[in-house]
Amino acid sequence: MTEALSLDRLAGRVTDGAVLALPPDYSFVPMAAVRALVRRGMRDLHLVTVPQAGIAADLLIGAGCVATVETAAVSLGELGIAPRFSAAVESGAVAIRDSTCPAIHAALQAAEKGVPFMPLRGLIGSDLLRVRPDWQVIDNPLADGGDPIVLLPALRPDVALFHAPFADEHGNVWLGARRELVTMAHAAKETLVTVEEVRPGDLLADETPAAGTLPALYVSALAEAKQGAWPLGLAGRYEPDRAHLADYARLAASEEGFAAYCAAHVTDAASDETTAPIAAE
Amino acid sequence: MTEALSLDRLAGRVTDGAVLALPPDYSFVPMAAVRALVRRGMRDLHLVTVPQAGIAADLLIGAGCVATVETAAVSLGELGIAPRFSAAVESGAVAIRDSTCPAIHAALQAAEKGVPFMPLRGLIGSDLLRVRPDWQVIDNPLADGGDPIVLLPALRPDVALFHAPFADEHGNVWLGARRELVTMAHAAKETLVTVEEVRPGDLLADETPAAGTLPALYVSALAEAKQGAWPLGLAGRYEPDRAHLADYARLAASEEGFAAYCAAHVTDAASDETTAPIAAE
Amino acid sequence: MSPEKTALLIDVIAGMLEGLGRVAVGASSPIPAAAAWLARERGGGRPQVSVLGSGAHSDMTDGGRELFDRAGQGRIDAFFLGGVQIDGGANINLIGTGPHPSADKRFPGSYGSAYLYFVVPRVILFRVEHSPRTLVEKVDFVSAPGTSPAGVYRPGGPHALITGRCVFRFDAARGRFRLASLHPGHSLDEVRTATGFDFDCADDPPVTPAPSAETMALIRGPIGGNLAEVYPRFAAKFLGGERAA
Amino acid sequence: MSPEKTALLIDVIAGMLEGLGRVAVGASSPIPAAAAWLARERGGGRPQVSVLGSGAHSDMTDGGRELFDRAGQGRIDAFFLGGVQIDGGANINLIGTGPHPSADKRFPGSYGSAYLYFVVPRVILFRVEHSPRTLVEKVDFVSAPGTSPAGVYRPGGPHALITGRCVFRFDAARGRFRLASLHPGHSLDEVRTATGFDFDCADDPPVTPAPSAETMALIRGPIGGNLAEVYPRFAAKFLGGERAA
Repeated sequence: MTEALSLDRLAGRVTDGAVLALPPDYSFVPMAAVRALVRRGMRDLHLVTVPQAGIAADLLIGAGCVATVETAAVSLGELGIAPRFSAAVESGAVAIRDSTCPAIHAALQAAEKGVPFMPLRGLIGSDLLRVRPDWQVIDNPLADGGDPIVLLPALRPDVALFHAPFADEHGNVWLGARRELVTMAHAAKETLVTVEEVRPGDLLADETPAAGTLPALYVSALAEAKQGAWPLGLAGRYEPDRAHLADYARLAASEEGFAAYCAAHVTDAASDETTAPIAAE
Repeated sequence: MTEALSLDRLAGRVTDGAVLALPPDYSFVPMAAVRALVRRGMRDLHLVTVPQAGIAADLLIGAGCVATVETAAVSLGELGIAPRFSAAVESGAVAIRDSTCPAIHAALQAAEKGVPFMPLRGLIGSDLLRVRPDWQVIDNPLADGGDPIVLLPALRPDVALFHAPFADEHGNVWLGARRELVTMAHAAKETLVTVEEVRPGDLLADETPAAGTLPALYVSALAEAKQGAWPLGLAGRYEPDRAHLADYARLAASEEGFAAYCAAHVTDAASDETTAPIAAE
Repeated sequence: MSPEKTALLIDVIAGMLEGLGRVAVGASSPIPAAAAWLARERGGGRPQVSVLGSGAHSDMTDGGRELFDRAGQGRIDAFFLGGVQIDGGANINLIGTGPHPSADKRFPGSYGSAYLYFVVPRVILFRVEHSPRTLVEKVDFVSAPGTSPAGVYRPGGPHALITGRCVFRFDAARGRFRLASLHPGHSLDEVRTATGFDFDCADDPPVTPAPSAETMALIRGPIGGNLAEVYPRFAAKFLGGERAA
Repeated sequence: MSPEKTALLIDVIAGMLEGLGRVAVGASSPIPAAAAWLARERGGGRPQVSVLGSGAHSDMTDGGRELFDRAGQGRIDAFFLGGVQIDGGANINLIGTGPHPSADKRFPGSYGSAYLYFVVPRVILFRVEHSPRTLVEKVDFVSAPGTSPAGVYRPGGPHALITGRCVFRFDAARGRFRLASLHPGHSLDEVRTATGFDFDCADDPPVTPAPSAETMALIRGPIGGNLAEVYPRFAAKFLGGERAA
């Protein structure tokens, strides 16, 4: 069942070399947990962005935690390219497994359904097929021939990690319409979640919140992290800290600037001090 | 966009010979609309139960509306076999396409994703493969050989039909955690929905109801039908009419009894008289 | 069926769920559901139990496919299946008797059996009626096979068959049932006569132990409460007025 | 870019969405979003518009995959793509310049282009920067190809390319762009010099018409309101203090 941990102990459930799935920038990004991973000096992570990512991936890459990035895109959005990501790909410091958004969704759905692959239309003629030898073109066995289609192998992360507005005392996590996180959790071996707060009661007991709830069955461990998505926003709760994000984009443009950013905002756990272990059930 | 119709006109959107998807007995069954279909004398329907059905399918089959039933099971649950279904299969009056629950879900997901097939584990060695020549066993192209797996063709209903607790004035329909209906609607060419009531406002404007809402984009037409699931229940709103269902099970055991049941409860639209057209937007 | 026999079946099934992490129970299955709840009471909350179609006792929020997806993910350790016919190779038939499609007697259909039987590690077959009509030499239609050839993906399969007369364990290597115990009041000869298939058996099979007083208290207490909520008609018959809805 | 040019681009794109049923717009795409809203205003509510990552302006409730599933279902009639490089065959590159994987200059990645370009009937390419650096003879990496051989499932593809200098239409049969109009103040010679690929062209191409007063009123009114809500920084720059957040 769901364990209640401190932020640091939650981060400690991720092991070096793990296949770690992270949400897109618009969706419940676990920034406090990402900083905790950096502080723990993680190495050789295989990041899977579902399907794209921003500062969370850039921070982990810049800090040297990542060996491989599997992604449809890493970018800072309006603030431009993700500088540590781009630099690391250019220098070969990280291996890049380029993908495309629906392929990442479909490959996670394959793992969710316990099937070894999922077909996907499109893709044929894209150089992605050239750089993804694990994707295979077959002739659609259900057609009369001459209908090529791509099969994507199932993608089963070791760990799905995200931040949610709240959980209940049983470990059920409210995700609203962010169902890419539901699929991530179904597909992953372990799911680690930080939340703004733990509320009393049972989210599954009432049909309205239940519709947006990930059952505790899938949640390996929970930690409370107030403002846990900061400097990103949490839709309907707090806005992105745009000034801070712009600072990040500016500083991370150089290795030195990135180191200065980390020294100021990541290395010292005090920046996530509002984070306290929640009471165990 | 979503049209607002009377119950009878909604039923009129289903044409003879259509592939019609219906929900399981525990999930928002459109009984008032099913009676309207019987009154309209529908013929040659290809019923798809998602993944199983009860009295709704039995009624349509008994009334001669159905040519083919594609199903994982048709039963009256605690009340035993579905008598008109069993009789029609035994006599050959309907063609049966036997399936299994996850195959129906997966084939609808294939249509939802716009792919021609979906793989599914299991099945091999089941006689279902013998009676479903449209299901094909291939050797998993991503393995090293010797890993047989079944491919199911995408299942794209002409019409998905169900009953929901409420819709908003824009045609967004609240389905809660009944996501098999979301997939049905995504997969189907048209979706027809009856609702207990139409509420003012926008279900998508607030994140909590939005999580359980089918966007109007998928909803071709809506009709109001108070107690529209009766004699089945609507979870959290009204209980099944168990005495009536037991009467049905008893009467439907014979053709004559079934005719008497229809004369008393189906043929006369007055039984669904509470049903009024809702105001158009 | 007598309340004593019902309690015995609940108890013997619960014993097979001990130590598991997660158990799912199909719709309209009060005895397996009661067994799963009993195992959970005894295990201090483990196994986690999902009862389908039971409102508050379900914890699924991804629609009807979630049960099957969970099973495919390896998140369901035990499930229950029945059968119009079950044969000596643990093949099960939920479709009907006679030739397909125009059965002599058509039953509802295969439900999820053709999938779950392959992927759930411990599938418990449960059929109270134990007669040559239900336990046959060869099923008329294989909804789901008891065993699979090498190479077929099959992490799961049959574990045992519990009937109103006895308990069989399934030996996957031999592809045969072995009589594990006779319920009190039933004899080996009677079981042989009532069984349409050949099975393995010790000369003097043990008797299925009756539920302890402690177990009976749990069944009458918290388990009965759950039953009354989810299966009121069953609970009223089984537990009498004390638990009638 | 001047507010006049921005309004021109919004207007010309909106014209390409007329009569369509459903248009989706990717994240961080204020000009395409404004064009879609403008088309909707003019069409009396049609096309229906989904703007990704925009909170209240999104109508998706099935997670990040819903856009792609909708497109695969044929429920999206038009979408927008850009490109680090776009070549004369309408191949687009969103990954970067130089060899893969260690690009000379790495950009974010292919996003959903390798799928949407195939299944959305009317894909509008939009890239303000019109230079030999962006419009190249041959892209360094094909994120998504402009055309596909017979037999490849491809109900969709490129419709037009709008830049800061002109409008190209794509001729799928010839696999080439054709200059459709030059924006006011830009010449054919200038466009030829700025374009790295060969394209078809009439001798005297028309000028992209400036937005009407009515269109400008819509852009300053309801469209500006939507922009201010979803893209406050863009709206402030484009529309000035009157719409600043």
